[in-house]
Amino acid sequence: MAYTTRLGRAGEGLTPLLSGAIRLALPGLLLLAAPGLASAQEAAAINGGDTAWMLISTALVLFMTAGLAFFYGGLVPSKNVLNTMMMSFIAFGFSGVLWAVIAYSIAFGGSSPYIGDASMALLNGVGLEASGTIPHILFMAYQGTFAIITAALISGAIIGRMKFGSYVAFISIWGLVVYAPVAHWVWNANGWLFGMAALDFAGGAVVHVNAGAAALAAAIVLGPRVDYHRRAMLPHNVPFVLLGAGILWFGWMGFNGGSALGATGLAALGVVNTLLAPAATLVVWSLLDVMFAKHMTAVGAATGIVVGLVAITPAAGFVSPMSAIAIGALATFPSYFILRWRAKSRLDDSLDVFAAHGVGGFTGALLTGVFATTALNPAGQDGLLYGNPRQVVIQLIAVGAVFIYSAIVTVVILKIVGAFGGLRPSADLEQKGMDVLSHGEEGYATGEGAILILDEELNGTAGKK
Amino acid sequence: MAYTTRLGRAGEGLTPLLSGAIRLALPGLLLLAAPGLASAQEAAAINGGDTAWMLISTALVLFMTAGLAFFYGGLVPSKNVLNTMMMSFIAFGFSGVLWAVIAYSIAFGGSSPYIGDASMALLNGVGLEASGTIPHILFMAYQGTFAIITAALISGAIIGRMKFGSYVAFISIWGLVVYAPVAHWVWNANGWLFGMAALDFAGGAVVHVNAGAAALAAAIVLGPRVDYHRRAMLPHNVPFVLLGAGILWFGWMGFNGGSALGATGLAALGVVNTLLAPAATLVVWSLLDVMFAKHMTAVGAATGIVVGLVAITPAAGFVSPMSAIAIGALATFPSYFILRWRAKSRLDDSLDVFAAHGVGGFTGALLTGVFATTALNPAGQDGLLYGNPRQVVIQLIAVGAVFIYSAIVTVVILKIVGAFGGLRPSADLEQKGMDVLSHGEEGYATGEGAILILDEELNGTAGKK
Amino acid sequence: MAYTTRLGRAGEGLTPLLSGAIRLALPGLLLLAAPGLASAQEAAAINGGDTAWMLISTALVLFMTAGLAFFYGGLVPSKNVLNTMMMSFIAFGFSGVLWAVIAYSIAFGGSSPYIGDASMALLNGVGLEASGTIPHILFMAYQGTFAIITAALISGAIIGRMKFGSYVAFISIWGLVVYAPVAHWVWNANGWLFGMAALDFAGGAVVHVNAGAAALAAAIVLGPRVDYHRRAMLPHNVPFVLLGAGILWFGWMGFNGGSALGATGLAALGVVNTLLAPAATLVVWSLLDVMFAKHMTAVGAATGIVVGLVAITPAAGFVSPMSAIAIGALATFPSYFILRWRAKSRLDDSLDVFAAHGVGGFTGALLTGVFATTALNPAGQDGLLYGNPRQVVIQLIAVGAVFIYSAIVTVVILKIVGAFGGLRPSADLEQKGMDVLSHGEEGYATGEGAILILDEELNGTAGKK
Amino acid sequence: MKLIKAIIRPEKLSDVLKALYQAEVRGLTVTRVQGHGGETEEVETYRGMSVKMELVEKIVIDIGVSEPFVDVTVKAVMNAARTGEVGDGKIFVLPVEAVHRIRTAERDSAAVTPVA
Amino acid sequence: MKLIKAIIRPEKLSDVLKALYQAEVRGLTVTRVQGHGGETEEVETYRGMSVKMELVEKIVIDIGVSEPFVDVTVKAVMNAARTGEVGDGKIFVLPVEAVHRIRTAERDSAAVTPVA
Amino acid sequence: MKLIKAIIRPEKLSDVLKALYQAEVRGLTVTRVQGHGGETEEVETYRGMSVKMELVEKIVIDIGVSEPFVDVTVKAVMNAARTGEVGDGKIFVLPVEAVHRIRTAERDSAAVTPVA
Ligand SMILES: Nc1ncnc2c1ncn2[C@@H]1O[C@H](COP(=O)(O)OP(=O)(O)O)[C@@H](O)[C@H]1O
Ligand SMILES: Nc1ncnc2c1ncn2[C@@H]1O[C@H](COP(=O)(O)OP(=O)(O)O)[C@@H](O)[C@H]1O
Ligand SMILES: Nc1ncnc2c1ncn2[C@@H]1O[C@H](COP(=O)(O)OP(=O)(O)O)[C@@H](O)[C@H]1O
Repeated sequence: MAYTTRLGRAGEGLTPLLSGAIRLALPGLLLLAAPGLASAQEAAAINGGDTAWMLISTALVLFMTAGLAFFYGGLVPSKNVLNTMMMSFIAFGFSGVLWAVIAYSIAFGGSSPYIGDASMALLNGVGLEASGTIPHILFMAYQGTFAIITAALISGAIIGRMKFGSYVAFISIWGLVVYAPVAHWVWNANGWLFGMAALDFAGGAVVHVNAGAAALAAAIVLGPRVDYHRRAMLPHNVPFVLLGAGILWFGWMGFNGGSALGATGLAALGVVNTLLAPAATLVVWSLLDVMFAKHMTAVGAATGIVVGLVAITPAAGFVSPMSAIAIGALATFPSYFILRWRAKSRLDDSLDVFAAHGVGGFTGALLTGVFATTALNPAGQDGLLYGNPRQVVIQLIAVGAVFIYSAIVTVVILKIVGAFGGLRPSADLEQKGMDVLSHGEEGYATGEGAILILDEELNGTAGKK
Repeated sequence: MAYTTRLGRAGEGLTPLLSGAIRLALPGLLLLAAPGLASAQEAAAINGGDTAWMLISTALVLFMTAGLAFFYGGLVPSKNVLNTMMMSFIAFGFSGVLWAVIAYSIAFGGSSPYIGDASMALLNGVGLEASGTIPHILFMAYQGTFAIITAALISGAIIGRMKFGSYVAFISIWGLVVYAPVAHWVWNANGWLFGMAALDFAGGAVVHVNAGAAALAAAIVLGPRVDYHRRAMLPHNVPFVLLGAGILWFGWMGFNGGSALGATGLAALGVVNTLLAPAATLVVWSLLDVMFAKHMTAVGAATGIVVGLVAITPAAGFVSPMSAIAIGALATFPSYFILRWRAKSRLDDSLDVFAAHGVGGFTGALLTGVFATTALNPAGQDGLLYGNPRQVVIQLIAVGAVFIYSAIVTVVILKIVGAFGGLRPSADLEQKGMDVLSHGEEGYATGEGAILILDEELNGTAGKK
Repeated sequence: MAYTTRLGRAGEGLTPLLSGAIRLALPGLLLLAAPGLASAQEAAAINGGDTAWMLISTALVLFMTAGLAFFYGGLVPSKNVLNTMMMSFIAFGFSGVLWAVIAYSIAFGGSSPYIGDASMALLNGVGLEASGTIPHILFMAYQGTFAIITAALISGAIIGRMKFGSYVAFISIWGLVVYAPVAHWVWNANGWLFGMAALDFAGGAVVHVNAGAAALAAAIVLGPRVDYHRRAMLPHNVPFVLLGAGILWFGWMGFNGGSALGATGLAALGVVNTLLAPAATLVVWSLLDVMFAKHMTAVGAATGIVVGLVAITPAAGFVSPMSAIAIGALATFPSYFILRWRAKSRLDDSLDVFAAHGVGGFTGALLTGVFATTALNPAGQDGLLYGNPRQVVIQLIAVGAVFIYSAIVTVVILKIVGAFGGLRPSADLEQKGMDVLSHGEEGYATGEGAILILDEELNGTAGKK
Repeated sequence: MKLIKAIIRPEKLSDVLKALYQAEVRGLTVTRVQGHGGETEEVETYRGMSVKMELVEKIVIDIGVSEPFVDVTVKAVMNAARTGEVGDGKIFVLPVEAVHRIRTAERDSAAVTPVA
Repeated sequence: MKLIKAIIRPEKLSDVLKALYQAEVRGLTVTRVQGHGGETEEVETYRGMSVKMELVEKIVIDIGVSEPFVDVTVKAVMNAARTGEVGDGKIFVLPVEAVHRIRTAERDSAAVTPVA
Repeated sequence: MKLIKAIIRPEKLSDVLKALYQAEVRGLTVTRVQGHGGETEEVETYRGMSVKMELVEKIVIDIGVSEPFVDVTVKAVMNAARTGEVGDGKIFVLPVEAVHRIRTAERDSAAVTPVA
């Protein structure tokens, strides 16, 4: 599509035209090593401005997962705060290492439309050479930060009731068999959704619909917490929720802006839309809150910001700023009402990952097919409003395929992991809280009545336990 | 002035010379579209390094408003923490959307010396074309983050005692009739203060004196909280105050450094001065604290850092690093003592927005007129120490005009808003705390005795309420 | 070594080759002003992309010290939270101002192999001219942020039991007589360790071994807290510890990536390694925690991340990403077990600065000598695995020299400061907590029973006290 | 008049409150406390330092009742708070000489009878 | 000896403390608690989940006094803590068998008389 | 049965707990409180506003014991909690009419005897 012809027509002036739909193809192409392309690549030297922006974008997306830990951690009771935060932090380790070891190659290697290969396992052949206009390893690391946060996002659905070891095993496997292949479909030049010209600038489908589907599946497989609907689960620290939302918004500038893979007009478009869309969502969400909750709530404001960020993610590099405001405003409604329904339903998706990320990403992807315009991004597509209704269908197929695959495979993985280690702790332990029981710590210890013990004692006591 | 002649003398090597006094003129000029200039503009292509720096600077200034929410939120009792933080967060939404819709055009459009026009309403004509060396929309967004935080700054004067709906209405109107015109005066090529060659690199007058004046006016119009001087208002979470100060300092690098509008020597000067000036203020503030409070206080350290950041804002791109240290040190005194006096006065500017931002910005603007040198920034002016005493007078006129206009119009807006929705909640509600009453939430809920209710019940109870 | 010859062979294409071992030489060389070099310097113009990256890197490293305040502050009881956080924040002021006044010149001035001179005191001759490809003042400021955090790191060893004034005096002097000279040894072109071609990309020796040695010495000189081993010291806010770890990791991207002094492939290598090494440490640390603490602990995760960041610091620009994973994994063991031993020992290095930074930096420096390869960084050296066992010895000499010098001089400074102001408060005051006693504040005041007083009363009461 | 002081498990609070409303008890005061008794102690580890937690989170409910209400109240709490595991808690019944309702200056049983 | 246990509104604490000092009461102990009584309950909403808050923040003041002081103390609290709205709280007067001052091992009334 | 209410310094808690175990006292309940007495008050300053802190952190230990245990318990606390400085605290001994162990419905002394 667009891109290859473009390259055919000389690899010149590539960066400004890079689009979500094509950008991630580059490393893939590198491996194809079709001579013509290869040389075109060699031609493209590393650009300082682009590299500077991608360096900081990588740091920004990394920081987002810490922000997510606070967004989630503030929403749970204090007895579960560490368990909740650790579910995000541990992804830095396991998902991060696995990405370099093999997942990157599964996502961006190979020429199959469905899955990559092991050609770049252990970062084989991933060095300082240019991928587009930035070093290839930087591209790899930037993508790695996406893999980390996507895994962490799922945890919101099952916080406070999953064995930690099983959780770690689950997200590790999930990153390899769900995230990496889905990224391959959408972002690799050979991916089948990529081939359909589905638009997903920064991961509306790959990250958010994907995580939302996995969250929904996980919430159903694990079932509700023991006292669900018997006892209210209140946020123990709303300022932490706001801190998380603030860090997420800040980092999302690198998430959406960095998806231009350079310090280009496209990156500017991504950043501007990432500023305006959530602002619009925040306004509409607040007004809905006044109507339905009688107040503008702080938790609502934080939630609205995240929903707006999710919704603009697939569109950020394809739509105009005023369209971004429209997308942010429109995307509020489905998430808001599904979230309200969920609270009363039997579905204990505890932190509403499905309503915020699944539904938000879905809405955003569809609206991308409505508002996209090649006037701003020639390498993208025109949407419904610009005379191309077909794009909406393509978008629907893309998110639908990702949703179904992610949900089904998530169930399978959880069943397998459950068969080995089990998924849930005993009911009474769950009620006492996960922090002490699965981490041996308290979030806010006062030290009263805490007696230091020597190791021999410890083993004694531990035995008693 | 300087700038046009400069352009006359060929538009070459513009970026390194861009200065606070001229930089923001560019978009305005774009609209004037005087052919000579226009072509000079077309000539100036988008620069990757400059764009990279402005992308991250936009993200940094956005992050500052979240930091402000913590700086303010930590200083209030826990019963008001969410109300206080929401006063910052809600500005993201309303001020952010309004900026794109119309305020940007009011600030940077038109050719009148006093106010812009609607030529860029709905971002009409604001696209990916170059403004200076960065995309025009990026310039618009960067300026938008300034509008957001300026509105949020005001809230510190009236926290814990203003109806939230009226507050939202107030800052929305204020952004249109106070912030935007004042920005036009100072930063638009046709602005009357700009024409006087008043120096305001990153918003000492536009942001800080402006917010400080509005805060003073608001504190007077609303009057003191019900138990002012009867009951001490203690900071419920000083670590949050330090977190806010840390985030503000971090973000301020983009606030002052980004005001160079490029990754230039001028940006470096801005960043270096933004590092050194607050460091000097922190040292002097701590020593004054030892003398007057018998201890180096943490709240004092956080306050000192902010005062130093405010003071260097107008000067950052015009003075040498050693001058920055001098400005930071000198600016400590007026703010420190006015803040001490205020605590004992009848003026309930609860979080001392006037003392920190109004006075700090005033001092900084004057000292800019003292220490500025064209040796470092040829597009700036020389100050008193460099043989140009007149500059001090110009600075005085600039901050004076901004202060008077902002204070008066703020009073008018509040009177009008008050006439519709009222400004203050009933005294007993105010004492119970704003979080539960105007947001229906607690900052730190324990969940004890919290009973889940179905909607029908809810309406029942709510009726009772 | 490598570098000068390189410059001999035309100063062109310098940036991509800049390495930790040579980069910091530039300003030093500027002063040598050997005509050939000087002109080579003039030749090297300021580069926008490089400057953009260094601007944000400076902001990132500045932010790290705020992160450190939370990492440390969360680990202490709430009665000491402000005192602990202030020990980091006050470094912004005193260490920051002193850096510009004289320390920068001591570190990077002069031609002696052991110490700089006063040639750049008061930033004399430090202006907008290029140092490498960025403005000289920016280089100065970037280095200043390192001096600030290194001083703050030491505080972890003595929190909760040092007179604040004496602490301020200590770190101020320490920055001049320990940090600056050590930086000169390692990073100035004339430094004796630099001359030995010791590799320290971003400060494994200069920052971490240096701070670790000072911490060990300080812990011994001050002795254990009064109730050490009688009463458990529990972290009062583990989420703060995780916040600190998150901010540190985020900022460390500028710490290690920025040490390339440009937006180059080398910076990308630094950032990628800074992502992967701590990820590996986090994995191994968690597994060790399961074996020895029976749980994956959150405090352990945060600690592991920091240890991994420390270990990769000296190596970041010299080793491959897979080597970074190896270094991160291997560096876990010594720190983990020394930390466990320390907890039971007589050594009250309260927050384990020695185990995390001293030992972690030591391990990292040695492993740099094992894994370094000129294939990725021609200006570096080959390590043991690449046929140059000698490098390990050089690394050993470097860290050994830094450790011994830092430890000895730290003892001397503390003895002198102690002779004047004393080091420890009285035992009962220490037990009551440092916040109220040395800062006159509480971290989390509730306001119950707080009575406002007028100044005359105050003096009265204070007298009584 | 008596003051009933019930020490219970935090996770049982909602059940106990429900039971008390059914027993027509309308006024009570709740305090978060920490208790020590026969329960096995948790062990926590922070950076290699292990601590035994000798105190467990508990809740105290203070209820002022007039004689006739004592037994029903005690029974209500007892049944609602029981799990059968060590750690269920205790109920203390203390004598009271006088009770005043601050709002109305009513005394004794009048002071604790439901408002509505 | 008696132990006076007053449950009051948090916002009234400073007034009550002032009143007690004027009544020459020098020693007391304050506890943050949550109460349930006749007050209408706040409703809070978090992400579409509505909860009724059945407990309201209150403060308990414990004051050990010798007989002669009982009435003045009760009166002082009663007047300072009253707003007239439901929720003002209660005062319980409990009998005490012995009071010891830890510092001096003094007993009973001696143990509670002002130090100065 | 008696209820011993000891108000002590927070920093003395661990010592008192130790002393109580040695005195064979196995069950107790701890509450964080704030006290006012003869101690000199701290002055804190926030942004030029100075406040006198009239309340000091204290800990209350409630111990239900049968008559024979009263004296040993009081003594144990008294010795362990004393520093000799103003602020050491008080011990109140209150009469108790009944004690119930929720888990077993045992009454009075049976309800407070160690489980093991
Ligand atoms: N003698 C006592 N005095 C005061 N409180 C007590 C006493 N004994 C137990 N408690 C409280 O009751 C709680 C449960 O007591 P415990 O002995 O552990 O279980 P059980 O009552 O089921 O035997 C303790 O945590 C403590 O708070
Ligand atoms: N019977 C009781 N036992 C213990 N505490 C009570 C009792 N009744 C009321 N309280 C306490 O007094 C507070 C106020 O009581 P409430 O009935 O709401 O108002 P009022 O005392 O004005 O009628 C309650 O929140 C609760 O803390
Ligand atoms: N009359 C009293 N009633 C209740 N608590 C008291 C009383 N007097 C003192 N206390 C408590 O005991 C603590 C110490 O008392 P204080 O008079 O300061 O020292 P001392 O007991 O050594 O004379 C106070 O902080 C308060 O909590």
